[in-house]
Amino acid sequence: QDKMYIPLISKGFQHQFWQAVKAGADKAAADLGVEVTFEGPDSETQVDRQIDMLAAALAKKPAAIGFAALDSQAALPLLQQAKDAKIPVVAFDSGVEGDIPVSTASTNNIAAAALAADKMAELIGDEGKVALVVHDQTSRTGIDRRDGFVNRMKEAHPKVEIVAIEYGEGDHLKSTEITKAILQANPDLKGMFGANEGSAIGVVNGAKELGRQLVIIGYDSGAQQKQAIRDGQMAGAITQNPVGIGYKTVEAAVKAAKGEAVEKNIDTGFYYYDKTNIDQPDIAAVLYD
Amino acid sequence: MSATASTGIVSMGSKFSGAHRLLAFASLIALILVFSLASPNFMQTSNIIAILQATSVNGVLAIAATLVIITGGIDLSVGTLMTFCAVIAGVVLTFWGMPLGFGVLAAILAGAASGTLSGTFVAKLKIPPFIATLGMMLILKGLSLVISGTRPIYFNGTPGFTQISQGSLIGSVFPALPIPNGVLILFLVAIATSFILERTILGRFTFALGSNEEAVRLSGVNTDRWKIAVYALAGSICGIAGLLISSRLNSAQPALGQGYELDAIAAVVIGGTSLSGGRGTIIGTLIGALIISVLANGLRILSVAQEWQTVVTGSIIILAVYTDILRRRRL
Amino acid sequence: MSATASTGIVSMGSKFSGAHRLLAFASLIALILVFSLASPNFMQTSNIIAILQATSVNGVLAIAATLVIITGGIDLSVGTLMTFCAVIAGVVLTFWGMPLGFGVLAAILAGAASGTLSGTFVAKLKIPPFIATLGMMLILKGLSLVISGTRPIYFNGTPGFTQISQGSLIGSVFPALPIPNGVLILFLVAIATSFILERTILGRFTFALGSNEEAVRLSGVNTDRWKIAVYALAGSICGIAGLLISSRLNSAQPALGQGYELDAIAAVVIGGTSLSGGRGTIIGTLIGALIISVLANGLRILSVAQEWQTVVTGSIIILAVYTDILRRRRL
Amino acid sequence: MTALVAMKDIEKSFPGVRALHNAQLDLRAGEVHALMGENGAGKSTMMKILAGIYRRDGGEILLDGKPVEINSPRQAQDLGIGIIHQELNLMPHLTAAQNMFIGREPRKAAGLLLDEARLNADAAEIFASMHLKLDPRTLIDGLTIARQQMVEIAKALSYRSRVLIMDEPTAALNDAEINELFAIIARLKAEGVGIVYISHKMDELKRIADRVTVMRDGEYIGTVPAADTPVEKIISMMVGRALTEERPDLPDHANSDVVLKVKNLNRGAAIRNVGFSVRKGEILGFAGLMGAGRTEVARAIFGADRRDSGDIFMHGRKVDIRMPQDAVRAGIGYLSEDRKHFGLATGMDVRNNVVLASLRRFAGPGGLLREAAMHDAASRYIDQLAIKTPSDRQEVRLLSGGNQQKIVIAKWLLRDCEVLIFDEPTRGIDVGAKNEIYKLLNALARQGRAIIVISSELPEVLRLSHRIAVMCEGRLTGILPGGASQEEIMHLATLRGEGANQNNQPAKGDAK
Ligand SMILES: Nc1ncnc2c1ncn2[C@@H]1O[C@H](COP(=O)(O)OP(=O)(O)OP(=O)(O)O)[C@@H](O)[C@H]1O
Ligand SMILES: Nc1ncnc2c1ncn2[C@@H]1O[C@H](COP(=O)(O)OP(=O)(O)OP(=O)(O)O)[C@@H](O)[C@H]1O
Ligand SMILES: O[C@@H]1[C@H](O)[C@H](O)CO[C@H]1O
Ligand SMILES: [Mg+2]
Ligand SMILES: [Mg+2]
Repeated sequence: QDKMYIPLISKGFQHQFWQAVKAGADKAAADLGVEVTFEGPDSETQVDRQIDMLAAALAKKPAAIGFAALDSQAALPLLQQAKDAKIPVVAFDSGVEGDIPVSTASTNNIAAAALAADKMAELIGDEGKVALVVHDQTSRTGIDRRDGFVNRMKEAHPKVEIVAIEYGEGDHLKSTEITKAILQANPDLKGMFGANEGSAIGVVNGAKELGRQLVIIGYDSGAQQKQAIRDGQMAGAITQNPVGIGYKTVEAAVKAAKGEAVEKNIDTGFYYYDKTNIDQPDIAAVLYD
Repeated sequence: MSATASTGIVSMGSKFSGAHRLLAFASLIALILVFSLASPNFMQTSNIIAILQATSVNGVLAIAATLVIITGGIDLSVGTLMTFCAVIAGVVLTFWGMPLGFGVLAAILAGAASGTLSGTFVAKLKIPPFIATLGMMLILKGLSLVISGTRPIYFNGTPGFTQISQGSLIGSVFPALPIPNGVLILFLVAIATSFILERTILGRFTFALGSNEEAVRLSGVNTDRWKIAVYALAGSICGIAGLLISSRLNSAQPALGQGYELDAIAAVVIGGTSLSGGRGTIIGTLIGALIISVLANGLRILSVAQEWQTVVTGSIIILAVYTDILRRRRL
Repeated sequence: MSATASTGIVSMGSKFSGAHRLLAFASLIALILVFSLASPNFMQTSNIIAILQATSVNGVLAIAATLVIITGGIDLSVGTLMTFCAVIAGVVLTFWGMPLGFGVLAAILAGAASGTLSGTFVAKLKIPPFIATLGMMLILKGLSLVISGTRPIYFNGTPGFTQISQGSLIGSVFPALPIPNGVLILFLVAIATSFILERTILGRFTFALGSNEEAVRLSGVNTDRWKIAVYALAGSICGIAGLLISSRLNSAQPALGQGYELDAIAAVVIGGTSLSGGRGTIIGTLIGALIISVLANGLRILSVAQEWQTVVTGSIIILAVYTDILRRRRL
Repeated sequence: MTALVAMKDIEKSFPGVRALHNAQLDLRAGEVHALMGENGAGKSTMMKILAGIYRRDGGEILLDGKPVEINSPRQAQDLGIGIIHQELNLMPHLTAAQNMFIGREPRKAAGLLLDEARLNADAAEIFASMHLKLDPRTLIDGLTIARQQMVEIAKALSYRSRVLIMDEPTAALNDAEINELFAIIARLKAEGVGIVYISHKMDELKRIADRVTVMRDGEYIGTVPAADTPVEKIISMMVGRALTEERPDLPDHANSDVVLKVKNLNRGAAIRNVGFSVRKGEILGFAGLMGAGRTEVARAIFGADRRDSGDIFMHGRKVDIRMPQDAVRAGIGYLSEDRKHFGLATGMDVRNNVVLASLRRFAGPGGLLREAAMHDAASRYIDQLAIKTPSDRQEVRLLSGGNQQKIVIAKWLLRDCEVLIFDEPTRGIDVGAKNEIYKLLNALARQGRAIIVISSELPEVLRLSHRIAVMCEGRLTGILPGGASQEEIMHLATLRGEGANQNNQPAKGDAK
């Protein structure tokens, strides 16, 4: 065997976020001289499809596996199988519950969304109506970002009222229509939070099409979101460090495969960015197009 | 064959097609009424326009699907073909920097080419339409990702591009009616397709193929060629949908599209077109598409919890079609 | 009507149905051969088992869909019904803490009940199957979310539950063959359904309804009742699928399911069952489902880039069906 | 004696059509009661009411003198009323036996399982009683219309009904099968079954009918004894006037140009080395028993089926026909014997079916259709062929069987081909209209068309044909001159074996 092989099974594939993770993984692969593949189901609901991908990855007898579980419990038997076969598992994105992963490179989505809530409250004067467009009602990231935002508002900003939470599958067009209906139903809405890239762009589009001014906070990056922030249509957004997640995941996997010690938790961090800091090098480094 | 059971009903409907067409609006009108009464925010110009605009992409896709369904086929590729055409427009306009007109042309031609291919699979190779267009759906989905480099393609270099869907020609003439071009295009496509279906030889063969293809063939007609033509026309209409959606999002999103076929086909069937072919109208499809968007919009305006929205939408779709069936039976 | 064109070919096929059935495996065998040659990791017990395991859920769903499709209908609700049944099992086992058997029964009964409802919509209210089951698909999707509280329900309180799919009865007898129960159940369901289709009156009516419903009705048969029975049987099979998937995931995932109907129907059609009804086999459907999972697994094993996997899958589905058509034509 | 069935003052309307008005019929046990009338007179509608398929608008039905309500096919069956429908009602994907016993399958294992062996045995028994050589396990799909019709008859017999309605059972049958059917009818009669018999073949009346009831425009005209009522009288009751029969003219075409020439045509076992030619102005009849291969020959010439070998010449020039469109372009039209599957787009209206083969002619620039011209064309044939329809916008599916057949004819007349192949053109067509069609074919011939008529009715072949080609088992066994006798034809039609092959020699009487 010439090159070490490390498959990454993610939660998605086509979203820009996942493509950025993939880019980071590919970069690490090049730097470290290993072979990496990257795969994920079409939607974050398809728990069993992800399991099938994991099974195929195991069949290839990899040196290590990177895994972003849609549902940790569901993956347990296969993870156990990996452990039995002495294939180290590195968890990434929102992690894998349990003690199987040798390392976890993830974002704390709850804290990140709470930060978004704080920023929102600040920008609307700590009172008024806000709404959320979330990408998924049942996936870990969707739940964490929704709850992180909502709970933080309840606790720290009691005068902010959340009037609507809708889910748009991260589909730009659906999220646009959802936003327009929410704005229509709430003429006095002051702010909206879009919980991933597609949702955030949908919120921007919807507000623009209805000609409404409001405070929009997004999540993730992408060319359109960065542009919206520069243009002032979006107040700011949370970004994770997807490229870093991908890179660190592969890095940890390689180490673990070689039997070297790895950090149990790699916090890849999250950041709030807006017009003022978007071009700062440390922020620009974690944004993607 | 299985269509026989329902023939009695359908035939009577067609006799009173004038009255029936009017009545087909009934479910739609009823929905609009209910929502208007339930929320003052529903019946507002801005919301009506929002609903129409939300209908535009699905409406155009549904019109494409209607054509294929009338021939007795099905087209599962409409959604990913739309995306593919959007990506092609992106390549021509953004990657190659060519002028707007070329992008528009390229999208429509890409649609026609893909439709021709699907049509050839179905007509010449006798592959069941479900399989041919399922295969095309996957192929086009993959190709969109490959061609775009799995990245959205933005149209910032072509400022006029967003006007295709978001500008308002009507609004520039009648400022009180700021109807976006996307909606205008939907209606123009509907009128043109309706015209083709009702008045031209292509339209006549579309129905004839769905009614009894073998009889048409034995009448000395080159059925393959006409069938391919129908798929090609449907494809080019998907190209228009591709332009509409990418203009609206100011980007070709290569990952989007799968799943859209179901909404499109649903609009067609809600609109009274029979999946066994030979029967259907564009106006019905338009109504079907409107029912879907009114429902989505209205339930959101009423702040119904999303999981319940789904339940209610499912129930109302069944109810709307049932009401339509009852009405036709009574005629 | 449009089916007439193909009767010549198909009828000849059925003349040689023995040979043909054997040959229908050809595409599958070819795929397996290619993948085995291309990668040493493909042809391994563990991977074969992974493929079979991956087929089990889609296979069972496809069997359910086959029944409805043979009647000339379509069932878009198989995926969300599966989930709904899984959620019901979750409610009975986890929320109410009842013993395993009750959960199993509840899932299957929920499936049968939902199937009965769809069947009633189709048979009694004459709602086109596409619409009736589209409506049901949405209703069930919403209800699963409502009932589960939009959260997965875990079966940690019922340790035996994961055994339904993941245990291995066969393996406990023949340790060299650790075939998971999920796969065993798939084959049992296939055998039972095949038996019902070929040997019982319900099966006879399933084919008869799809072949010419009017003729059956004119023969004095209560077609409605039989049609409802077919949908109910299909529904209870979806209940089994619900048990399989939730046992495999040790959880009822309430949001999963939509989109699965397409894979199931694709397996049916790849397996040679005609969407116009009257014709179809369970063995064909099994082969269709296997083709889909072998393809997915093999392309992954070969580390084909995901966007290209889609393109290749689409092309091979078209090719496989075309090969089958050519072979039948030649016979 | 009280009638077995009495239908009185029956009324029935469909949207835009009054199908029955004051219609009546009484049927005795052990009689064959012929129900006669032109196409669209309401015969089938009347019988569908008796069989529980349609609900009557008015009037009453008495069974054994007692009023009954018949609301479903099931109820009719329970009352002992069976029907053989005019249009076949079979499940093409099921076998003959499965079709016959649908809903009444013998069971085993406490009723849980189908007893397929007994099902097939029961069917085989009925086939045997009909002298029908048919494997009960054959799929309906693979059977010719004639054999499908025999299955329908077998199915009806299996019910052992007291009242048996036969709606044009012989339309698709040849003489041998008709004889078999009549023998069965005689047996049933002896058992006391009452039979309503609908047919447009006048010669059958004298052979089997006891009484005849005539309908016209949905109304009862009268009931007469079959034996001592002249056929002319019945016809005039049907059409409301006397019909004059035109004597066939047998012009000599020996010197006319050969328009169509077929050489060495082969297709599997169905067509073996068939060759013939047709001249300008000539009507060439094709006779033969069921399955002789006449339809196969026509379809092969027309390009509807592929052929293994064989050349087709038009005016001496070889034409390459691979698809029907090639044939039509070369000037050959083919009217199929199976109108429902191959002739009509039944879901479309009369107008569009009439113009279906000529649609391009009605398309202007941009493919725009000239509806007014289409309407004119359709109306012309509605008049000429007396097609009974409320308008040219009526869906073809809603017309009576005979009127549907006329539409297929109209389609090919409008297309105006040089060579026209008519396969069973008068199937299900009433006497009056038949006469019109014969006149029309003669007129077409006089205008210089070359015409091939395939017919299973010998009188029709004899009456129309200038020459008669006879086939047996895929071979052309001879070509007879127009005046040939029935015996000569039957001789050639049963000439089996290799010796019968004409081996591409011009058959007797064929133009040199
Ligand atoms: N379902 C229907 N809807 C509308 N009109 C109908 C329907 N069924 C029959 N008709 C009309 O009723 C009239 C009587 O038709 P019917 O089929 O009883 O005639 P018929 O005497 O059997 O003719 P044929 O000899 O051609 O079979 C015809 O004008 C026909 O077009
Ligand atoms: N679609 C078909 N599939 C299989 N066999 C067929 C089919 N059509 C015809 N045949 C067979 O081909 C042979 C020739 O049939 P064909 O219909 O040409 O005879 P014909 O002389 O026209 O007699 P008919 O009076 O029955 O029309 C018969 O043995 C028939 O059973
Ligand atoms: O963080 C990622 C991205 O936001 C993606 O859009 C959805 O899945 C999450 O895990
Ligand atoms: Mg009749
Ligand atoms: Mg014939």
